[in-house]
Amino acid sequence: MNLGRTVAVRLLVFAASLFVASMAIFLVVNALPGDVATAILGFGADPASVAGLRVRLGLDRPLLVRYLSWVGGMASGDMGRSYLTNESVTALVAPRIAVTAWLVAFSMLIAPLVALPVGMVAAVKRRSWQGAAASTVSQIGLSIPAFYAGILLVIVFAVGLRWLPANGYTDLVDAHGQWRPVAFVQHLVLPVTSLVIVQASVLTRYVRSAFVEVLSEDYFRTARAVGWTRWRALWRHGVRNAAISVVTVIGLQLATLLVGAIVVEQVFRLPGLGTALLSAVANRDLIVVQGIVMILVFAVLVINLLTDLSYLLIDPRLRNRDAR
Amino acid sequence: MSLYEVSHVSRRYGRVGTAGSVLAVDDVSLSVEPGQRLGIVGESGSGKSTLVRMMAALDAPTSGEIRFNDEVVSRRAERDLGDLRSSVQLVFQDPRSSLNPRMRVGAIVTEPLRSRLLRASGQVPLDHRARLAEVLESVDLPIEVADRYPHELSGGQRQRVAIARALAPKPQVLIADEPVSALDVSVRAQVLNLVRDLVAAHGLTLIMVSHDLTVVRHVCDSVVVMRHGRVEEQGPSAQVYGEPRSAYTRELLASIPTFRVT
Amino acid sequence: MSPLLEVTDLRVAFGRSHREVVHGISFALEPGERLGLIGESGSGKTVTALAVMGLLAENAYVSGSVRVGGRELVGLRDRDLAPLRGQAMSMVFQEPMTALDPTMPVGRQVAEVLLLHQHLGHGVARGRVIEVLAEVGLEDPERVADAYPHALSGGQRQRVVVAMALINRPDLVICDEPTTALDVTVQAKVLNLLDAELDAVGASCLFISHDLAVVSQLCERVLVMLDGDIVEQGSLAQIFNSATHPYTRGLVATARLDAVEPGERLPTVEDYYQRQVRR
Amino acid sequence: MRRAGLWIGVVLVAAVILAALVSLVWTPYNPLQVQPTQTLRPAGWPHLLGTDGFGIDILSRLLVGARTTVYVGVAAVSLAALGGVPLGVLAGMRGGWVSEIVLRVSDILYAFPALLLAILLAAAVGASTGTAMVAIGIASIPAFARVARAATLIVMTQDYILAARASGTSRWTTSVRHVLPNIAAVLGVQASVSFGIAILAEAALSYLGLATPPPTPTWGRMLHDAQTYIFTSPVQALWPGLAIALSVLGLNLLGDGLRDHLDPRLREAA
Repeated sequence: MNLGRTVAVRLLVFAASLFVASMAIFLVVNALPGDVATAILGFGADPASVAGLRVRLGLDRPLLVRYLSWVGGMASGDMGRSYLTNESVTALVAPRIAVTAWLVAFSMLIAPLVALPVGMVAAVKRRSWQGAAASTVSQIGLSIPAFYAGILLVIVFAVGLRWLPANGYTDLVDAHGQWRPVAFVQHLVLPVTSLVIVQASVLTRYVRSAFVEVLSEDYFRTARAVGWTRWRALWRHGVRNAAISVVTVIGLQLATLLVGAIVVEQVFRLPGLGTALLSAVANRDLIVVQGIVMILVFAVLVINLLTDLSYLLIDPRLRNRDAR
Repeated sequence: MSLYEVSHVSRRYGRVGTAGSVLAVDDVSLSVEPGQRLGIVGESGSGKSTLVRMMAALDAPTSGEIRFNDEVVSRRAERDLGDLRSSVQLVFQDPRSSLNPRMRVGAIVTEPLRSRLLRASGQVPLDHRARLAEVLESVDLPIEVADRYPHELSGGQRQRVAIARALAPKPQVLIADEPVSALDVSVRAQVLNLVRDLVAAHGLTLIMVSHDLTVVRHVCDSVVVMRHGRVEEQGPSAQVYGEPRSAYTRELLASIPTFRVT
Repeated sequence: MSPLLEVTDLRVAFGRSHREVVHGISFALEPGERLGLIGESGSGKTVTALAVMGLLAENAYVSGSVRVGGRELVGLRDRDLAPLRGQAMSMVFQEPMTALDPTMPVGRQVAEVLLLHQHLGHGVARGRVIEVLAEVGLEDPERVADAYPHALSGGQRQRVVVAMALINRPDLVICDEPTTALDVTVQAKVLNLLDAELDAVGASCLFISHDLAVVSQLCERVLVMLDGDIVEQGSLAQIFNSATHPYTRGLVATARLDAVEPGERLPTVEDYYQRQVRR
Repeated sequence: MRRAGLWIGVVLVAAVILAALVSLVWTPYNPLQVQPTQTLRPAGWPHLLGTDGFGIDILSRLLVGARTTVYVGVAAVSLAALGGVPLGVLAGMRGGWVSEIVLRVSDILYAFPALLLAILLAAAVGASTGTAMVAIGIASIPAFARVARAATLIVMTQDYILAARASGTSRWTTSVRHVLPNIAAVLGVQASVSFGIAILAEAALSYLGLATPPPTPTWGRMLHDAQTYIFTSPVQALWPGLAIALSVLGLNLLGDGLRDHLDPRLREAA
């Protein structure tokens, strides 16, 4: 069945992309000028201790060998050891993934819930004031940086109304095994809102243009000619056709969402991957930087793969040939 | 010696056996004499457009050979096609698509004259301004049109600009691919009359592709009927329209809606 | 007997500038009668058809009166007009390749039209769909019903659209250039199909085309539209032999290519009628 | 209504560019001079927007900040266009494996938003305006490549391309005289949208301290510094954020305005 072949091709492309991405990350971090050991010990350090550090960190081995051992290790979950604390990167990073994951997951869930109805109204009522209002709001939302939205929310809800904490994070299940849902949500409301403002605005524009296109299609006019009202025709025949283009955007948007999360984590002092990544950059702990960036890129490539595969479920035309 | 010799030409799209594989042109042979007005008719998917694009070396046959002025032009390197390109010019179906919207009419019409390949072939007029005025006049367009953009002209005028472009390098052969199908009925007759006058005045050889059999009967002196990439029937117009040999041609002619005035 | 479709002083304008495209046209259609609407692109013939069906874009301003089966349609809300469409009146469009929803099997799209206007079980509906697909001349209607639009040819898709338009036995069927995009052999078959099915259902038909010969296959009476006005109305014989308006005479002369000796100069519309707008 | 959006866009973008140019020659106060006695003064006179935690006039820092924003934005978009457009046009005109490679590479690059690239570069060679500009530029290449390819594919289906070939016009001349002029408008839309994205990225980077190092004022850095006084004088944080949002809004409105003047066929490529 051709579907199997198409899926196989997509998996192959995913693996190749992952491999190329890992090579790019490794090369940028390790091949560029500037010696890690001197950076860590400071420029005044004497050459002997610098050379000793290089051996201990295995930096003296040829580039290819170091790359292969890094990738080999990753396959079994070992991403190497921190240059600073010698702690396993995986152990250091694992607890922080959950924080970023919650932030991104909530945003990816809520943004479409907001964008779909607003986008449809913006499309269907594009000639009346409701459509114009929806478009303008999404236009403004698009222009606000996520961290600025975060700061504004803090000023209003934390400083002003004092309803929510300005920053900090409480895990769903704290160290003593206690369930802390209220504190957990309280700490996530503002960060997720600031991400959703931007994400929902971006999605609204794509949903709007997808539905505007559907509204101009001949099959939509046929649907109305056989007796569906404008809105019911949109639900019966518009949504599935528009979903094809909207799904693409959700995939593409994950990369920008992850970036937004990294920045928002700093605004609200959330102990997520972003915070870990930035402190690793500050301390020149390059093996940690490599590891975290690899995780983030891996997440984006997985989502892109899932988006591609979901194409096949929605659009019957693609099922029998690998058309992009 | 014929102007065009097409022998056993086939064109397949997609590799044999794969899902999308289709044989657009299947073992077609025909010849075109100087001054002949050949009509190629057939329904969509009959391969008529693919055939003439191969004759104009815009597409290469999978097998078989096309000779123009006794030189092989199928599967020939672009830089060696100077003679063919300067002697054979095309008019396409939809003037909204065959004229570059970002170019003035003057630049569009004289573009062939600026092509290095055609200049090298030595058969192309060198004085562009004079040639521009000449060809615009021969298609009944005022010289002021040269500074206008295509979107400022009507459908009929745009098709005349396309014809002027085809005439600019003084070709021997004019290939018209559905030249009037995209035009309004009222403009169709004007363009057909223009084509007829130009072919007669310049002694051109005409190859016209159309799905409209009545248009071809009016303009062409000989016809090739194509179906699923093959030649169903070919011969002088009077014979093919008068006593068609193939059942398909008969069905085609019978399908043409006639004026049923009760 | 009161006419089935009665259009009085229909005006249609678009956009903020109220650019008028149809300038107050009037005509009537008796039950079971077939009326041809001839005109070139930009004559307003499609806008007229869409105005009757109430399918014009929102920025369209429609005035005058359109009465179908005695009911006034101009001014009705989409909610009130929708039940009539596909039931009392239906429409066949020009481009079969894009007329069907690419993500839904063809059979389900035909069944939708049925279930929208009649309360039937899915089993009964499926049977009725197969029946009507066979009626419009589709071999192996079972396979066609389960197929997606992209798997069917242009001719097959247009037959499905005709099936959708006729399945609820409407009183009025509007056809907007239904065979223009089809090959001449397929066109002949679809025109015969329409001729037979319209009689079988007893529906009247407003048939729009730029091609006089095609219209003469189905209609007894013809309206000629030019730049948003009806310039002439009459029976086929009147239009072909004794048209009063110069534009009509020009259209008839230039359409009859076969009446001219091959190679001779063709008559053009301009020989009969000078237009202000450059064509 | 659409026309109003375009004009607001033009006004906003012009204001930002004007601010950047003016700051080269004049600012109300010295944007780098710390005045311990003048810290956190409210908006009013003589400091129109008040002073920050270091006692520096906020308006002056905003004007100089505009310079970095415009400079990084223009450089990044130019780098992205120079990198992406030729690739996109080549992929659109040649198709086949060339087109496939361009698509695959841009897919991978999509997984590296500007911020991640900048983080990698900062870790490897240290953060600077240059690394931010290069990171944002490279991260925007796929957007230009995709749009150029999509628009070129549409242009290549037009008969005037076939007509050019039929009269012996070379592939290079065809790309310059026929393809580029017809996709220029689409690229214009992409440029304004990418400029907006570049401003957001530069602001995020300087907020995180991964772009232009202090003391050069940048809007992102000002926002970061203002956050420390969020409880005592929250108003301070409004101005730099507003400057960022308004310039991005201006560019997006400009992009929308241009998109409406596109040839309908090309509109879906934008």
